[in-house]
Amino acid sequence: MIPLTWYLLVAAALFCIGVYGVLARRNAIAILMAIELMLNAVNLSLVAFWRYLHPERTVGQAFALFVLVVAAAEAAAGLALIISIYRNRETVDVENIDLLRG
Amino acid sequence: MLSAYAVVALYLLLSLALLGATLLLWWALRPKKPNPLKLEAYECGVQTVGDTWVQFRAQYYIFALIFVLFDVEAVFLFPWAVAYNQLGLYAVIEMALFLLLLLSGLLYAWRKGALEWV
Amino acid sequence: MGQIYDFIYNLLPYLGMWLHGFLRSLGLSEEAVFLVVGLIKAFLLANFGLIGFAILTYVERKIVARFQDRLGPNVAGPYGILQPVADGIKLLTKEDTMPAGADRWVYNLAPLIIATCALAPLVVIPFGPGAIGADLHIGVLYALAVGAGALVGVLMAGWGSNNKYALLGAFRAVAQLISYEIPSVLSVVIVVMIAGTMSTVGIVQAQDVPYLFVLPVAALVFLLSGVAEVGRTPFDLLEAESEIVAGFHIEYSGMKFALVFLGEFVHALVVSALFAVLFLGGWRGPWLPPYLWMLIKMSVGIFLFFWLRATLPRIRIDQMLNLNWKFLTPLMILNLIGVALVDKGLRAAGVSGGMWAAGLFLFNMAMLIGALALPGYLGRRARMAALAGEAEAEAVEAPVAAH
Amino acid sequence: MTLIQAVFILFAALTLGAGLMTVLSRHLFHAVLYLILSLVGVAGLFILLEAEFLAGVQVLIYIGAISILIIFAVMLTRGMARNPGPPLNNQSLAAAVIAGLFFILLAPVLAGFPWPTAASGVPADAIEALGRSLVDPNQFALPFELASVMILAALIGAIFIAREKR
Repeated sequence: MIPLTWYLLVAAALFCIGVYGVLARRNAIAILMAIELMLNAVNLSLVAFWRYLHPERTVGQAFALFVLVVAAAEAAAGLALIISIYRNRETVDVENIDLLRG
Repeated sequence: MLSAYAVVALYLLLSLALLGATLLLWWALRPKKPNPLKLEAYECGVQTVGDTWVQFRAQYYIFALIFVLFDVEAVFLFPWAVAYNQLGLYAVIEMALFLLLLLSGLLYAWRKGALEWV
Repeated sequence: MGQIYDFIYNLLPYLGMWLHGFLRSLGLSEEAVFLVVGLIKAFLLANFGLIGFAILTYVERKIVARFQDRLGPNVAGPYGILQPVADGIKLLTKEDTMPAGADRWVYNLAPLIIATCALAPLVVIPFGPGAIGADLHIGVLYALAVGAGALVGVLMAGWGSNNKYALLGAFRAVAQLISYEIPSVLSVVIVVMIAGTMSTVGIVQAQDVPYLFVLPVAALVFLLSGVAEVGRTPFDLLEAESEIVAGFHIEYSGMKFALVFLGEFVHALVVSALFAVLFLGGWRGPWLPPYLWMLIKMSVGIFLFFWLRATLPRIRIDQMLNLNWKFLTPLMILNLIGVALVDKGLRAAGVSGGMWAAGLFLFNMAMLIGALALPGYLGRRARMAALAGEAEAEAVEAPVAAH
Repeated sequence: MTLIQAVFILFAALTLGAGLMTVLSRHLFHAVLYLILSLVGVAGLFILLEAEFLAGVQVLIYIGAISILIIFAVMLTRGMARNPGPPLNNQSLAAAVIAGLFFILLAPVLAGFPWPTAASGVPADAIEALGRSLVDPNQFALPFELASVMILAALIGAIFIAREKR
């Protein structure tokens, strides 16, 4: 049997990788990908808690599904923003996208 | 339950191995006569002009976007469909509301002309 | 006589039982027996896919040739039956080319991913009671999900080739595949809803009446989007030879090309197998053994694919997208709601069995006729309006011209 | 170590290794491919956790849909993909320190806390129960409808933003 802490440690490490990506990458799409990693880490810990604490209840799986919706909506809207910015500014480098009005 | 997935994993690994084996066999059998001309991008014999990065239409992105959101909606439908036989009318109505909201999104895209290719 | 019939009828379960007993007699533990049986199943299934691919290439050429009043392959062996072998040898002795500037790993891994993802759903296809690779709770969802993995392979092929046509072809292919995934997923949801399970075995067992006669709209849409997802005529614009040469696999040669091709044919096989499982009642049928029924029902779908390919021209990309987003997707959403309501209504009225099936069938047919009539009516009205507008414009212009 | 633990370590290594490559990879397209690999690893972990429905959903949505969307976006902003500058900004060292510190603080808490574990296994009708609870007014009926509203909002917003103005 696998201890619960293993899953939590993997989830924590994945989350930290995501944090690093968000802080350190320059490309906006790469930052979005790092956010997806973080959301996955959250999902992983949600499902792990569900399995080990309350497998008879559905709350863990249901929340993981809602996180998935958020991830999809975030990816769709975020990437649309990035494409729109690229169209106007010819760049997706967040170092150069620092003005509130173009 | 995990045992069923063990078979799935075995199957995936085995088919990957079989396909890889045919590639290895090919690697052993095929002739190797390199020639820089053979390595050019094939465009019906015409010399390649410009970059591979031709202009893409943002329209592709719009369709992918609608697809992603409808796929997410379909994912919610699956557990509902499995439980459907034990649910009452209220569940059908809730799902109908869920779907009609999305359909209105599709209609919005239609009205805005986001579904037109040209 | 009865014994022989029984033996042939139950061939697969008997084989399984014999294998289990044989392995146990070798002194293996229950887990080891499970592992070995799983390995044998996996091997058989993978080879079913690979040999099915070889046979299908031959059968397709023969059938299409017959449609076009030709003979088809007839040189290699009697009736050209060794043609797949000859093709295989030819492909094995072809030189490998990798275009300059190709992304080495991406380019070489793409065919493997495409072929593996196409083979993957076979493991949940039941060929008889108990004759299935793995009866997953999420059977059909698994089949849909791993099928989607091929999209990534296609994009990898398009990107890795460093070729305009390949990239354009990959974009087109993915746009088409993702569009038609929605109606096909929705039709699968309708089947899951009526059957009450996602397991393929459970769906077959639930079909006392084949769902083709209960949910004809879902069946038709599933088949149509299946044709589109396989990328065969009339939806073959993702490899349109005359426009973008061959699509995303333009730069592949030899065995790598064969793997991409295998992906296409096995995908056709999988779609027809899923169609048989979801709508034709799977292995169930009178007299004949289950595995034969399954194969017969699979070949129905396959034959339809070849028939369409021999008959229809290619449609344009905007037509392809319009058909999906403006017709099939709204139709399937409304059909899903309608079927759910009618089913609840029928059940509340205490109708079951044949009458229930007939009720749903009638509802579906009414919906289908309505859905087919509506675009025709709207199109006619639009044309009339356009004609009237032209006539008016002429009437306005005429005095000016006379002047 | 049992077989199942070995499988867990394999999937965990796949998830973390590919995740690390996602944030480090120079080439944006390769980063997406590593992201996909990482998500496959997470799907494998879901199967080990006996959340098979979520594993299927993970493959269908993340790999079959979201990553496709990301690849499309990468291709549409291909000017950046072709000649990538340095992938990391000048605060990358600080970021590494922050992420590392975060993990170092988090890990002992997670490892040291005596998590209670339920004795019961996953019920056979877990997916069915999930479906029931999604439309149950006492459980997730409201979030469920709100999810639809959210998808609708994302759809309308994203189309409005990404449409080519003519």
